[in-house]
Parts: sequence; C-alpha cells; structure tokens
Amino acid sequence: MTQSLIPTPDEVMLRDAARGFLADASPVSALRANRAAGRPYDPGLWRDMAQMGWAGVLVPEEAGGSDMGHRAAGILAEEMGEVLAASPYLSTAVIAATALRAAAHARLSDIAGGDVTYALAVDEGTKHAPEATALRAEASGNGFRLTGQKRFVADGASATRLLVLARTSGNPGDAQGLTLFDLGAERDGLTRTARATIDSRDHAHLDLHDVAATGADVVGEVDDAMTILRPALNAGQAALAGEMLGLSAGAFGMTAAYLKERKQFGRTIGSFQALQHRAAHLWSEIEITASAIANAGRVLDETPSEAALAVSVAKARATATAKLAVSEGVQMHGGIGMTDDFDMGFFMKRARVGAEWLGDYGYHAARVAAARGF
Amino acid sequence: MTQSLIPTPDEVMLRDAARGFLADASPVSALRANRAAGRPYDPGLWRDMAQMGWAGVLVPEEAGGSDMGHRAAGILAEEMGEVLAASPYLSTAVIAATALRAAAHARLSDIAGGDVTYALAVDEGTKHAPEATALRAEASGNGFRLTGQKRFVADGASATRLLVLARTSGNPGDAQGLTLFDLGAERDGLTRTARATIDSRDHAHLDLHDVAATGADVVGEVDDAMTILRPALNAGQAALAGEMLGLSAGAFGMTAAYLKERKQFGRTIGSFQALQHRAAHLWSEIEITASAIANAGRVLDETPSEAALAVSVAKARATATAKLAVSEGVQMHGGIGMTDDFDMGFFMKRARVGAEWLGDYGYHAARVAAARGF
Amino acid sequence: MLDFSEEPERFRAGITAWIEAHCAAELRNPASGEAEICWGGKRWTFSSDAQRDWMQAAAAEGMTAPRWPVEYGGAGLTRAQDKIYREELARLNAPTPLESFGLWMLGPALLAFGTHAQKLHYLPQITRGEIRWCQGYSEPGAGSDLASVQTRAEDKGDHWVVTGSKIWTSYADRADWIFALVRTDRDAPKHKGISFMLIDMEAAGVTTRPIRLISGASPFCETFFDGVIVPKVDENGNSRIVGELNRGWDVAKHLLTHEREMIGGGARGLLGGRSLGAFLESQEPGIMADPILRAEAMTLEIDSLATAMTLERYGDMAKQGGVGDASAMLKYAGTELNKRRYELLMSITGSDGVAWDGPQGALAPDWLRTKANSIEGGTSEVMLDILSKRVLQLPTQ
Amino acid sequence: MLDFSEEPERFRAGITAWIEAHCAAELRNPASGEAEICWGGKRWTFSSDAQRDWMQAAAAEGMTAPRWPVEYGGAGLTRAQDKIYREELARLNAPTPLESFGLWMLGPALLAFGTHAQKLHYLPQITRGEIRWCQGYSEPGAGSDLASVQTRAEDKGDHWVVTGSKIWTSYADRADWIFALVRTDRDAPKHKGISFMLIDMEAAGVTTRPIRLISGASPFCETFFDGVIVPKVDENGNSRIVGELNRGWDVAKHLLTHEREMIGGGARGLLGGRSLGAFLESQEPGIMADPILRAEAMTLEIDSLATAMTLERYGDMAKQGGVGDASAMLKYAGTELNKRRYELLMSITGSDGVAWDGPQGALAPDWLRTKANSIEGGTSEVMLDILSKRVLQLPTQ
Repeated sequence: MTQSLIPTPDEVMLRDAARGFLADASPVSALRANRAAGRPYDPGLWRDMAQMGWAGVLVPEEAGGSDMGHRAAGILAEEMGEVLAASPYLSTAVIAATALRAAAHARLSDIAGGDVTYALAVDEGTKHAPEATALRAEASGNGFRLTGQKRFVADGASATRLLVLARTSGNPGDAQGLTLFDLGAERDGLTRTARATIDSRDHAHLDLHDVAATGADVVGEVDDAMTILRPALNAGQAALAGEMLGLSAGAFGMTAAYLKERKQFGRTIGSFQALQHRAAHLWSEIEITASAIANAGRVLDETPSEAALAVSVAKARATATAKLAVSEGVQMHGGIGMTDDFDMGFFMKRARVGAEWLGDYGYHAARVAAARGF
Repeated sequence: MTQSLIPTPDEVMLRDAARGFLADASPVSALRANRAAGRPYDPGLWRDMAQMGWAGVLVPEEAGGSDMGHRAAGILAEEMGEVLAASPYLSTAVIAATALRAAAHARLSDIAGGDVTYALAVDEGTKHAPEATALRAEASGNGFRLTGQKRFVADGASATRLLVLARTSGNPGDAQGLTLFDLGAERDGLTRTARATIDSRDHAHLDLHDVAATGADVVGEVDDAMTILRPALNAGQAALAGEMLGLSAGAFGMTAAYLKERKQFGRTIGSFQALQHRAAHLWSEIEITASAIANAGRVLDETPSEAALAVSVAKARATATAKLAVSEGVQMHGGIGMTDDFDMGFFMKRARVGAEWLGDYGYHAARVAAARGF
Repeated sequence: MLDFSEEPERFRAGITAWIEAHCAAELRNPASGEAEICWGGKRWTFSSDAQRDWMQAAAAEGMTAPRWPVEYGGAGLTRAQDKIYREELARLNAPTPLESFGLWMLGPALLAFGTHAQKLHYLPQITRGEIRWCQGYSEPGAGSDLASVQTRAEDKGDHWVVTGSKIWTSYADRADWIFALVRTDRDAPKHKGISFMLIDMEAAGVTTRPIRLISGASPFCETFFDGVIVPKVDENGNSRIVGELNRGWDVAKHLLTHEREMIGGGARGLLGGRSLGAFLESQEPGIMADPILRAEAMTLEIDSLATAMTLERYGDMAKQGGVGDASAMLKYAGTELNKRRYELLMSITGSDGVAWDGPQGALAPDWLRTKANSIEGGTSEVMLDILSKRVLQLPTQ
Repeated sequence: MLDFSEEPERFRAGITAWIEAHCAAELRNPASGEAEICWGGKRWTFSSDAQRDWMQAAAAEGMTAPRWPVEYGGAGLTRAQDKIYREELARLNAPTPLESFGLWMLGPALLAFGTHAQKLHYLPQITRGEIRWCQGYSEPGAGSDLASVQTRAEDKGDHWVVTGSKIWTSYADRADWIFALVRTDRDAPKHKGISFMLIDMEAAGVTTRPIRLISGASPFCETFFDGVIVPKVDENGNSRIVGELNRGWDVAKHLLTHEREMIGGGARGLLGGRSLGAFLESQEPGIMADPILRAEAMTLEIDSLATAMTLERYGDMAKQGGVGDASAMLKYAGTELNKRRYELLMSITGSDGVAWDGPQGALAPDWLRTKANSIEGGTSEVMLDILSKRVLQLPTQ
C-alpha cells in the first residue's frame, strides 16, 4: 500500500466542499420534504451533484468524468450519509459506473453527465445473494427473453436504466452462467412496483415477463457477469459503508450536542458518567470503523482485485457501528428521540436499510472468515 | 409445574445451614490451602458433608440417602460455588448417584455413606461430546476388554471408582452402542494422569489399555448407556450451573463490597455512575440466571424426562453470567484483582473450567435451539 | 348473580358459569387484539352489543374492579379469588370487561390518598365505565425528571387557574378527565409544591394534539392548559386535589412504585410478542444457516426463557410480600431484551422487513416501537440508578 | 562506522551493512522471545557474547537511543532516519540492542525537564546500558489515582529522608536506580507538593518484593523505602529532583502522555499476538462448526482488522502532528479487544486450554495476563473518562 490512511489535501478540500454544499442543499429536512412529497430524491439536487463532477467520480476523464477514485467516492458518500442526502449516487455513480467501466461501456459518459440514472437489480430473496439468481434469460433468435423477478432494487422505480442480473446457464447457486443486462426501464414486459421502505427512498420490486433483450444489451460477456459485477458490488459496498459511517457520525453529532445542552435532575446529562462512557465507547467505534473504510477505499484504488476482505470488513463494521449509533442516539435523547418531528428516527431507519442492502453483517462476516482461512 | 420458583421453608433452612457450615469449614482460603498442599480437596470436609447427608442428597432413603431432590442438590452446589468449596460432590453425589439410581444400583448406599467417590469419564476430545466416544469395550469371553483414552475427567485422579463410557458397538458419533462401566480406579491396565488445571482441582487423563471388565461392571444395559447417562448428565449440568451461579454471586459480593469501601480521586468508587450501572446490570444478570437454575431444579424433580431444555438454559446462562461476574470483578478491583494474593483470580479460573465442563455455551445453546425448533 | 363463596372450587365454578352467561361467545376469541379492548368513557362507541353487555354485566357485579371495595363499585374479592377470576378469563379467552387508566392508576391513588367523599364520587364512575381518565405527569423538556413540573396552578381564592402543558398523555384526545401533577407553590423546593389535581378535559382552555412517533401513529398526545379554571371545591363538594395540597409528589411516587410492581405483566407481554420458532417457520428456509443470526437467535432464546422464569419467580415473590425496588430489574431486562428480539427479527426478515407495506406486516413499526420500551415508564438508565442505589446500596458520593 | 547521510537510500544501505556487521546471525532469529531482550544494568548477565557485542557496538554509535542528541549518548537521527533503522531491524529480524525504562521514560523526562548537567550525567549511563532504571509511580491502595502519593520525602537540610512504598514497579528487583514520585510538601493540595526524585536502589532502606499474579510469576514488585537518605545535591553536583521542586506532577503528566502516544506500538503487539487462522489450524477439526464460536471469531476478526487499520491511521496522524488525548482510544480499544481475543482462544481450546501444563502451552497464563491490559497504564475507565472529557468535551457538571 502506498497511500496513507489519512486524507490528502485534495481529499480534505473535497470533503469540505461537499460538506458545505450538502449543509445548504440537502439538510435532513430535505429528506423529510421528499417524504412529504412522495419522491425518493430531489432531481435538482442530483443535477447539481452531476455538475460538481460527483456523478462522474468514477468515470474516466476521457468519458467526461472527474475520475477521482474510490477514496473520493467514499468521502462523498460519507458526507451524504451525515445529512441523509438522498440521490441515485450509489446506484449510478458508484455501482453502475464501476460496472460499465469494467466493460468499457459507451454509456459511461451519460453517467458522468447526469443524463442517465441506473439501478442494479440483483437479489431475488430477502438477503443479498447474487449467485442465487434464478431470473432466466433464454436465448431467443439473436437475443434473449428475460422472465423472473427481482426484489429490493435500490432506485429501481425511479432509474431510467436497469442493470439486471440474469441466468443464461447453470442453476441458482452457480457463480457461473450469469449475464448482466443493461435495459431501458420502460421496456415492454417490465413492471416496476415501488415499495414503501422505512427510509423513504426508492426500493422497487421488478417483474420481468418475456422481456426482449439483444446482444448489445449485455454488459461484459455472456455467462460471465461476475467479472463485471464483483468490482461493482465491492465499490458499492465500500461506498455504502462510507454512507453509513457518515450516518453514524451524524447521529453521534446530534447526540453529543444534546448531551451538552440537555439538563435533567439539575445537571447537564452529558455530565453523567454512565452516559459519558457510552458516548466515548461509541466515538471509539466510529473512529475504528472510519479506519476500515479509509482502508477499503485505498485497496479499491490500488489493488482492486484484492478488495473483498477490506470491503467486507468495512461494510460489516459500518453496519454494526450505525446500529449502535442510532440505538444510543434514540435512547440518549429519550422521548423526543422517538417522535417523528425529530430527525433521529430518519437515521435509525436508513441504518436498517443500509444494514441489509448489498449484504448484511453475516454475509460480509462470512467473506472475512473465508479470506482469513476459517 | 406445581412447585413455585421460590425456595420452600425447608430449602431456606438447608441453604442457611449449608452457608453457615461452609463459611467456617471451607472459606476460599481453604482452596488456597489445598493448592499449596497439592491436594484437590480436603477429605475431612467431604466426610463432614457426607455426615450432613449431602453425599446422599439424591440417594433414596431406603439406600441410606437423604433424598432431598435436585432443587436441594442445586442449592448445595450454589453454596459451595459461593466459597469455591472443592469436593467430589458433583461427580459423586450428583452425577454418579443419578446414574446409579437410574440403574437401581447397589452401590448407591456407599455413595450416601461417603464410602466411595466417583468420577465420570466421558469426553475424549477438548469439547463435551458423549456420542463421540471411541474408547472400545470389546466383548471377550464373558466380559469386555476396554482400550482407549479419556480426557478432562473431573475428580478422575482422586476418585475411588470410575464411570467409564465405552463403545460396545457402532461408530463414534452414534448415540447407540455405548455402554457405561463402573470400575475400581485401581484396575489393571488403567493409568490416571492428573492435569494441573487452573482451578487447582482434580482433572485427569485416563489411559485404558486392555482393561478387563465383567457384565457385573456394566451400569444399566449394554449398548444403551444414554438411558442412564442422560439423566446423570442433566443432573450434573444443572448442579454445575448452580455452582457457577454461586460463584457469580460470590465474585459479585466481593466486588460490591469493594465498590462501597474503596476510595479513589477522593470518592468512593461505588459512587461513579458508570460502575454503578455495570454493577446493576451484573446483578440483574445474576438474578435472571438464578431463575433459570431454580427452574432447572424444579423440572428435574417434577418431569425429569423433559429436563434438557431447562438444564441447558441454566448451564448456558450460568456460563455467560459467571464470565461477566469474574471479568467485572477483576476489572473493578483494578491491580489488586490481578494479584495471586487476592481471591478474585480463583473465581475467574474456576469459572473458566466450569464453562467447559459438561458442555460449553455453544453445546447448550444448540440443545436449546433444537428444543425450540430451529 | 355471582357466588362469592370462599371455597375456591365453588368460587371457580360460579365464576365460570357467570363469565359464560355474560360474555358472549363472539367476544371469546383468542385473536382479538387492541381493537377489542373496552376503554369506556363518555365518548366510547362499543364495538358490539356484546361488548356493551359484558361491560355492564361486570360493572353491575363490581367485577370491572374486582378487588376494590363494594361500596366504591368493586367486588371486594380476595387476592386468591381475583387470581381465579383472571385464570378463568384467560382459560375462556374472555376479554377483561373494562380497561382504563382510572382502574390502573387513579383508582389506586384515590384508594390510598383520597377522601371518603372523593372515593364515593369518582370510583363508581370508573368501575361503571362512565368516565375515562388520562394521566398528566411528564412535561415537554422534563423527560425522566418527573418532579420537574412547570405546569402551574395559580391560587385565585375559590379556584385555581392552570397553565402549562403535559406530554405523553396516552389517549388524552379520547379521555374525559385528567389526573395531573401541577405546581401549586412556586417557591417551594422542586419536590414540594406539587399537587395531584383532577381536571375536566371539557373545561375551557384544555386542548390536545396527537404525537406521531417514528413508528407511526401513536396513542400519545400533548395536552395544553391555557388558563383553565379548576374549582377548589366543586359542585359535589369535593376538593379537586388528591392527598394534601403541595404533597402531590407523594401520590405520584406511590403510583410509580405501584406501576413498576405491575410491570411483571407488561414484561410478560414483551416476551410473549412472537415465538421465535413460529416466526422462523414463515421465513425463507436456510436463513438461519448464517452463524451470526443463528448465534444471536440462540442467545436470545436462552435469555428469553431465563427472563420468563424470572417473571414467574418475581411474581411468586410479589405474592409473598413484594419485591420492592428490585422490580426495576424486570423493567430494565424485559425492555432491553425486547429491543434485541426485534433487532433480530428485522435482521432475519432482511429486505422484506424494511418495508412498511411488506409481507412482514407490522414488523417495522413494531421494531421501532420497541425503542420506546426502554424510555417510557422510566428509562433503562433510571432503572439502573434505582437498582444501584436502592437495591445494591451503592454510595452516592 | 555508520554513514549518517541524509539521502534515505544511502542511509538505508549504510544501516543495513552496519546491522549485519555487528548483530550476529545467531541473534537474528524471528522466534526470539522475552528472554532475548537486553535490559542492561549493573547486574545484567548477557545471554551470549553476541548480545553483549551488539549492545556495545550500538552504544558506541549512539544507536541504543537513536533520536537522542549525540552529546547525551544518542545518535541524533531524524524521525525519517529512525524509521528506516526500525524498518531494517525488523526486516533483518535483528533485536533492538537495548531496551529499558531509562530509554523509554526517564530519558524523555530528563530531556524535557532535566538540567544540562543531569542530562550529561544520567543519559549516557542509560545509552551505554550501564544503569537500569525502574519506575515508581503507583502506590499500594492508590490505583488509578496516581496523584495520590503518600511516599514522603522529609527535608533534612542537605538531604531528604524517604519513607513509603511503591507498587507495580516492573523489575525493581533487578534495577539499579528508580525514578519515583514522592511528596515533598505535605500541606500543599494533592497535585502540588509532589517531586520527581531519582533514588539509588542500593541505598540503605530500599527493599523489594516480587508480586505474584493470577497468571503466575510477573516482573512486578513492591518497593519499600524505610528512611532512605537521598542527598539534595549528590557527589556529582546534581540535584536528585528532576524539574522543579514540588512540580513533579508536571513531569509525570508529560510522561503519561508520552506513554500513551507510544501505545500504538504496544497495541500493535496486542493485535499481533496470534493469528486466528494459524491458531485454528492446530485445533481439533470441526471446532468452528459451533455457531457461537464461529460468530464470535468472525466478529473478532472484523474488529481486529479494523483496529489494526486504526493503529496505522493514528500512526500516520501522529507523524502529521500528533493525536493528543484521542490516543486513549487506542489503549481502550486495543486492550478490550485483546481480552476478547483470549477469551475466544480459551473457548476454542476447550478442556486443553484450562491446564497450566496442557498442549496449548502458555495459553492460560497469557489469557489471565490479558485481564491486566485494561488496568495497567491507565484503566479502561480512565481512558473513557479522558475521551469523554477531553476529546468529546462533555461537561463535568
């Protein structure tokens, strides 16, 4: 590893700029407004993000991107997490961009320009399991006919395009025989059903019934989706971990501030030692998770083929830390933390969704154990 | 269940009597003295216990026992645990007595009289697994020849008799094909090696080389040891859980007293809220474990054939609670808790041995899951 | 008519016959949920004629408040008789005829601190289900510090003028009257100068606003008092203060202890929520192959069973003379366990669990609602303080 | 002779050649443990000629204290050069030529607070391995409260008379001198009136007693001072007080911070203990099929790797200007993690692990020894206090 784990001056500048922008453009109240309006995100916000180069953070400069790398992508995700900013950033700028880049795909420049948004449709059960894909793409003439269903597709109802993982050979459970299709979201036979998820964002069910696709719709090689998908999932998992770290820091920041101002029994509650120790423990957990996430970004930038371990450590830690941060956040705020008028509930709900998306704690723990030889 | 979970007046009297006796006859300093003398227990103490009817606590009155039942046996174990009193009580008065009683064995009266001590030789690996028994008892003439080894045999070096689980048919892993032998400890071909275990008690390795046994040495039926052994193990596990509950209470009592007297930074350390909350949490854990153990005793007395779930809940809880009690005990005592001159280390060491003996947390957790249908 | 025989089996036979006679078969449905509870009160709409008949039949016998004295509308049952009654209700799947904060809280407070005249006036209104009460203790910003009462009652000679607000008043929007802690002496030390006051919710200046929680709609309200006039002695000749003036904290403390003693039942409810085995049968097969989920499920099951045994043991202890402050442990352990349980259920259900409208039904709101368990009715931190100071007697300095 | 070139690659080449020339191959053994450490001092017995030669060669170049100034016996290396030296030592499996509390603690204290004359006298004795020091801070009964110093030094004109005792003095029974906190003004407030004093362990009235731990023998001792005479100005014209009289707490605080800053290395050692994968290879097959053990092993591995990354990140931060009180987190997290690790290892080894003489070797004493990790050098509770008050700035009242 040649990079240090502390941010470069450029990365510090990027973080400061992102923080400043998001504080104005997308405080937590924006998520509340999205919820009230029944929209998963504010298209204007996404336009602004694209203009700042965030949509193209992982797109090569020759395709119009800013090509800042995975560490930078993680920093942006972290800042978004801190204020719960909703956008198609992870699905489009991180996951789809990494997949299309691995396939040297022409639509990369559309991503960088903010002209297209993507959703990745992988899972069919309640848990993340790409290899379990059963949705069939049957060869038909020069192309394919896709039939099956996908669940928990983040940004699936709002995206203009869908990356759909389908089985072209073999059986559910095989890592081989999978093919990744890049389909327009309005294609005939494709039905999208938005789910009312607790984080007030867009997670859809997809039903595909005899959907036509051509060879040009295939990303990468037929029967070999994992070569393209694995780096994309790693990138998405690391950035999601970054978002959850930001979320943890955001929840902790609210809690620490409350501990300093709130008075009970004639004392500032932050002076109660039992709460102090719990706060210090939580802060320690956040710091340790931050290191795992900095490392995941570094490995993705430097030796992406070896990223699985670092990414899974990051995602597992981020899941556990966010759970602790929001639990302590609600408990330490007392009754007010339970009210919908207060923001802490939004953090708790997003933490739960983030815990499941792209692999839960157990999924990543199993990857760590495998990498560590037990 | 007809019995209440709170002790009867008789049980309260038994507890008070046991506590009074043990405080005089076997304070923790007695364990220290045993260690210095290199003996696993004080034979005089065991004689006194037998005279009080403790050796016959599970022996029918017609065989000279006091037949007080498993709740009473657990109460005695708990009081012994509180002061770390070492004796062959669990191996002899609980485990062997239950086994011999299930087989209506004549030697029960020797147990009640304190004339014989037993050790149960079951495990051959590092974890409790009766079915894994590989030690063979080959039919030979009218009898058997036993060859193999046993590990971690509690009281195995000092007992006058040994209950040895041997395989008479089938393969390691089968619950059937096991036979329980009752052998004099000095029988030819049997070598006992005392191990220096951290709790300063007697745990031995046994090596059996062509040891002769007759049909009269078989307890219960050939090939069907589990019918006899299962109740004996349940009884032993429940009583061991009781011992560990007492151990937890003993460690907690020392800790709570220290919190009330020790001063640091100009304050009694028990006034620090972080320590208060941890102490209150530990106390809660001990109370909850006490309920599980009272229930295990009740089920063993009332419906012993259904005891597995209640016993495993008790042993698992006792293991976890004792670990917490001794960890907090050492940490809250600070440096002094680490010194050999102080008693807390004895509690920590016995808790670790108790955690492993007769099934660790995972063993009992698996039994609970199986009983609860998952 | 009920046979109040002291001979247990005769009493049991009588009570069984009486329940079967008055509680219609349509009510005796084990699946009845929250919606079937009869709360009573002026604005109550019975869910069915059967519900009304059952409540009225019970009230006529004093069986809506079985252990209260007969002269105040109760049935005067002994503890043993009451136990038999509860057992038979449960066995026959019969709902309790009436539930209310009047029965649970105001009644015990009046019985302990009220005048004979107050009891004669208010208690039968409660047992007959005529008046529905709500509780006004907590105030916005006060949190666990219940004695931090800012709502003030100004002495205007023959009446009080009450100004302030209360929070977490369950069902205030449906209640007829409120029993509230108000500050009647602003110069006294914090725990003094508080009175326990009875206020008509129809009085001018009383308004309520429902509180939405992170889990969705809730029975909780904020209740506002804007110059509400409360007579010192009302048209029935009764004082509107229970207990002594400025000694309302004594009444409140008594009720808080009473509440914790009752928590056994509540904690049992927490544990009863969902059987893990049954829950798992409806999940994707193989989900428990994950050692992380499996280990947590095993540990949770062990702790749940041990906690259930603790509720039973403490129940037995309570019958033998009470458990005192140690009951704070049941609140602490039960609510923390329930949070763990729902975290696990959410993990098991994966992406299905995170949808409001998913196949797991109300799992997500239930999960979020558990987060309040360790806050309402005394936070876990307050429980640990009680245990460490009063049970373990750890020093304060 | 060493080439102290500032050009890194030339420096590296020079240092490599120098190590290879002076540190015999027999010393360069990755398996060397505790027994191979060279502590020096008057009573030191070298484990081999090679150990003596290596220490003396290093001392001659100032390389036993590479970053100390040359005039005080050091080599005056820059931070970058020192890093290269450490890297090459590790790469060549060469032991550091000398370890001591003089190098780690007294030296830094003297460099920061000592007079030029004190430095000239004491520091070269340390770098040459002639004098072995021990540390006398803690006192029996004082625990975490280091400022609670009862050992008193009475002013007798030209000398002090020291009476009292110290505890947890590592290797006091093998040390030549002790640096100790003593109370020189009994009327001053607690943190005042303490002085940082240098005392010859051969002086009349100094005795030591080893401390046995629950894990077995230990390097710790109790050290007793019974009317020990300490000259105010000794035969070399030096004061035996470091820093100002009665301001010893400043020196101690400086060293405590210094110690925590160094903890990165120590915590790395905690993490490096045993690789779980390698450890498991020597265990019974199938042991990790238990979901309880497996889940704990997975979680521990995740936390260990994240903590290792944190040590690296904090190391980088320290190079960029220090991490200050946040380093308390490394102590807290590293020691608590290490306790978890050894609890797991003990569980994995089952009945083999509980024997002193079993096939797991020193596992049981190592496990017990980890329990002290979160006590010595500042308890976990003290670390959490530091984090909450100084890093999170939570209020004190």
